[in-house]
Amino acid sequence: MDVGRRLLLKGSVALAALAALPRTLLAAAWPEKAFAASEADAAMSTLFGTNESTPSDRITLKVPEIAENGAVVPVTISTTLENVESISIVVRNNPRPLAASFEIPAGTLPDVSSRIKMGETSDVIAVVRTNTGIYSTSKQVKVTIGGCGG
Amino acid sequence: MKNTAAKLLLCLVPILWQQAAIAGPEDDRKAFVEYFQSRFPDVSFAEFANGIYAIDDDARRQWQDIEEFPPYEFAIEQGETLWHEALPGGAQLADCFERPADEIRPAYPRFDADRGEVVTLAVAINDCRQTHQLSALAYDSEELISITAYLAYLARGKPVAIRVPADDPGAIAAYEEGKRFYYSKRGQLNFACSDCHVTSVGLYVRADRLSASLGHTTHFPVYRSKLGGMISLHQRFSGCVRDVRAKPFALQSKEFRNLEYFLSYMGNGLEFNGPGARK
Amino acid sequence: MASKIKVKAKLSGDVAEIKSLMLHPMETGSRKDPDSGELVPAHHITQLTFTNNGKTVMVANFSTAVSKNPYFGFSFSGAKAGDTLKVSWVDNKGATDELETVLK
Amino acid sequence: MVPVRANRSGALLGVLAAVLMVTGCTTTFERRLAEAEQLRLEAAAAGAEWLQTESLLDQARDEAAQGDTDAALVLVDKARFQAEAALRQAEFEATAWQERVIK
Repeated sequence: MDVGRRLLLKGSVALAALAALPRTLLAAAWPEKAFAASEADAAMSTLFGTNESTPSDRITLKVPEIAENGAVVPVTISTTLENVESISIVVRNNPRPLAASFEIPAGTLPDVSSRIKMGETSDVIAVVRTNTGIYSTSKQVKVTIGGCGG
Repeated sequence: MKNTAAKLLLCLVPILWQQAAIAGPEDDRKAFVEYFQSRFPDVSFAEFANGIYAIDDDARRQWQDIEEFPPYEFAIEQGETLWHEALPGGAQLADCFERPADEIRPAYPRFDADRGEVVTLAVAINDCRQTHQLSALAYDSEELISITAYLAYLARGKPVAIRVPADDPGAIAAYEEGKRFYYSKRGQLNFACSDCHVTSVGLYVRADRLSASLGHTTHFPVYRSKLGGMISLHQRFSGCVRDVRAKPFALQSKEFRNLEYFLSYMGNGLEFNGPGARK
Repeated sequence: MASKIKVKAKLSGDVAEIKSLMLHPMETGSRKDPDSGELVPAHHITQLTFTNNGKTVMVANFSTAVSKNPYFGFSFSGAKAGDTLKVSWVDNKGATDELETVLK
Repeated sequence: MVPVRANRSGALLGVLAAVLMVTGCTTTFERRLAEAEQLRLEAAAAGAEWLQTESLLDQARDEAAQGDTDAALVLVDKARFQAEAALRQAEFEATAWQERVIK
C-alpha cells in the first residue's frame, strides 16, 4: 500500500474521505499534480517524468476538424504499439492541458474513447506510454464561437 | 357489377373530396419538400429528419459519436418511470390516451375541434395530470420533457402524418397562423424563420450552419450539449425568436403551438426519430 | 438511489467492448452561476474504474475537462459470458456511484 | 415613486411641485415613459415586441429613481424607437410574409 501511505501524508481530511472508498479505487492514485499543471509540457513531465515523446504514426487519434461544440468534443485514441501502459489526452491550449489519463492493464486493448471540453482552438495530443517509452501524435481541433445553435 | 361500381364510387368520393379539400396545406408541403430537395439534391428525403446532420459531414460524424451512447438515454429512462407512475386514484398517464403508447407521439400536434385550438403532446400530458388532480408540470421541466422523450423514443420509425382536416375551418386557420408566423419577419434583426432556414439554409451564421426546416420537428426533445440537458421544441423556438432579438412567446403559447402544427405538417412522410442529440 | 451509470457491453469472441455513460455535472470551477454570479466550485469525477470478475481492466483518470455527463468507451480481452463487470467512480468531493452488470 | 415619498410630507410635496413646474423634468419623463410603454404594449399585442424594449424601460425607471432623468430619457427614447419600429414591422409584415412562402 505504497500509494495509500503517500496519500496519508496529505492529512486526515483526505484520509477520512479515502477510508470510505472501495479498496479497488486505491489501485492507482489520481495524478493530481499533472492535472493541476497549466502548461502541456509541465503536465507531461509530471505524469511521465519527461516532456519528450516520440511522434508515432502507429497511434490513431480521431477528433473532429471543427468541434461542433467545445463542450463536447468526441475523442478516440487507439494504437498498434505493443505493451501499452497508459493513454493520455492533452489539450495544449486548455487552462489545465491534461484532460484525462487512462491506465491500460495487460489484456485491455489500447483503444479508448471519451468526450472532452475545449476552451479554444488547440492541438489535441494523444500520448501513449509503453514499456519502451512515450509516444504521441497530435491533431488540431478548431473551436469556434457559435451563432444560434452554439 | 352495378353494385360494385357503386361501392367503388362510394369509396372514391371521400378520397377525392379529401384530396381536393386539403389542397392548401398539401400544396404547401409539396413545394416545401421540393425546395429543400432541389437545394440539396444529394440528400435523400428521409435524411432531412436528421436536421443539420443531413447536410454537414464533419458535424454528422461528431453527432454519430455522441449517438453511440447519447446522454438523452437518462431522460428516456426517467420518462418511462414517470409514465408508469401511479397517479392519484391509481390511474396512469397512459389511461388518458386512447391508443398504444407508441402511437401517442405521432398523434400530436392535432387540432382539437372542441377546444378550437392546437393540442400538443406536452399540453395533452398536462391535461391528463390535471384530470387526475395533479398540478400541470412546467413546460421546461425535466419531468415533462422526459415523458415526451420516452414517448418520442417509442414512436421512432413511425411516419409523421399530421392532419389538417379540410372540413375544419379552425384547423385550417391554426395551420395558416403557424405558416404566417413562420414566414413573418420579427425582432430587431428583422428575420423570419424562413430567412435562415429556407433562404439561407446551409450557410453559416458565425460558426453555425443553418439547418433545413424540413424535418425540424421530428427529433425533439433533444439533448443540447451546450446546456448539458434536454430541451423541448418550444424552447428551441424560443431560442430562435430570441436570437433575432424579438421577445419570445411563452412555451406552449398559441403562437408556438400553431407554428408546431405548421412545421410538423411540412414534415409529413418523414420518420419520427426523437429524442435527439444536438450541439 | 438507482445508479446514474449506464453501461453497454458487447462480447465478440473473448473481447468485451464496453461503453459507459454517467450523470455528473463535471463542473470546471471556472463557471459562474448565472443567477448569483458566484463561481461554481469544481465538482468532477476523478477516477472511473472497471473490474471484470474482480480484476481491474481499466482505470480512467478524469480532469474537469471531461464533458458533463461523461462518456467513456474501451475494450478488453479475456472476457466471457457470465463475467461480472463492475463500474465505479469517485469524485473530488468523495461521492461515489457504482453499477454491476453481467456480460452476455 | 416621487409622489409617494412626497405624500409623507405636505411641505415636501409643495417644494417638489414647485420644482417640477419650473423644470418640467419629471413630468416630461413620466409622460414620455407612459407613451413608450403604451407603444410597447401595442407592439406586444401585435405579437411583434422586440427583445429588449421592456428592459430598456425598466432601466429607464431605475435611472429616474436614482435621479438621472437625462439618462432615463435616453433609454425611454430608445425603447420608443424600438416599439415604433416593431409596430411598423408588424404592419408591413401583415401582407409581406406571403411573398416569402415557398411556392
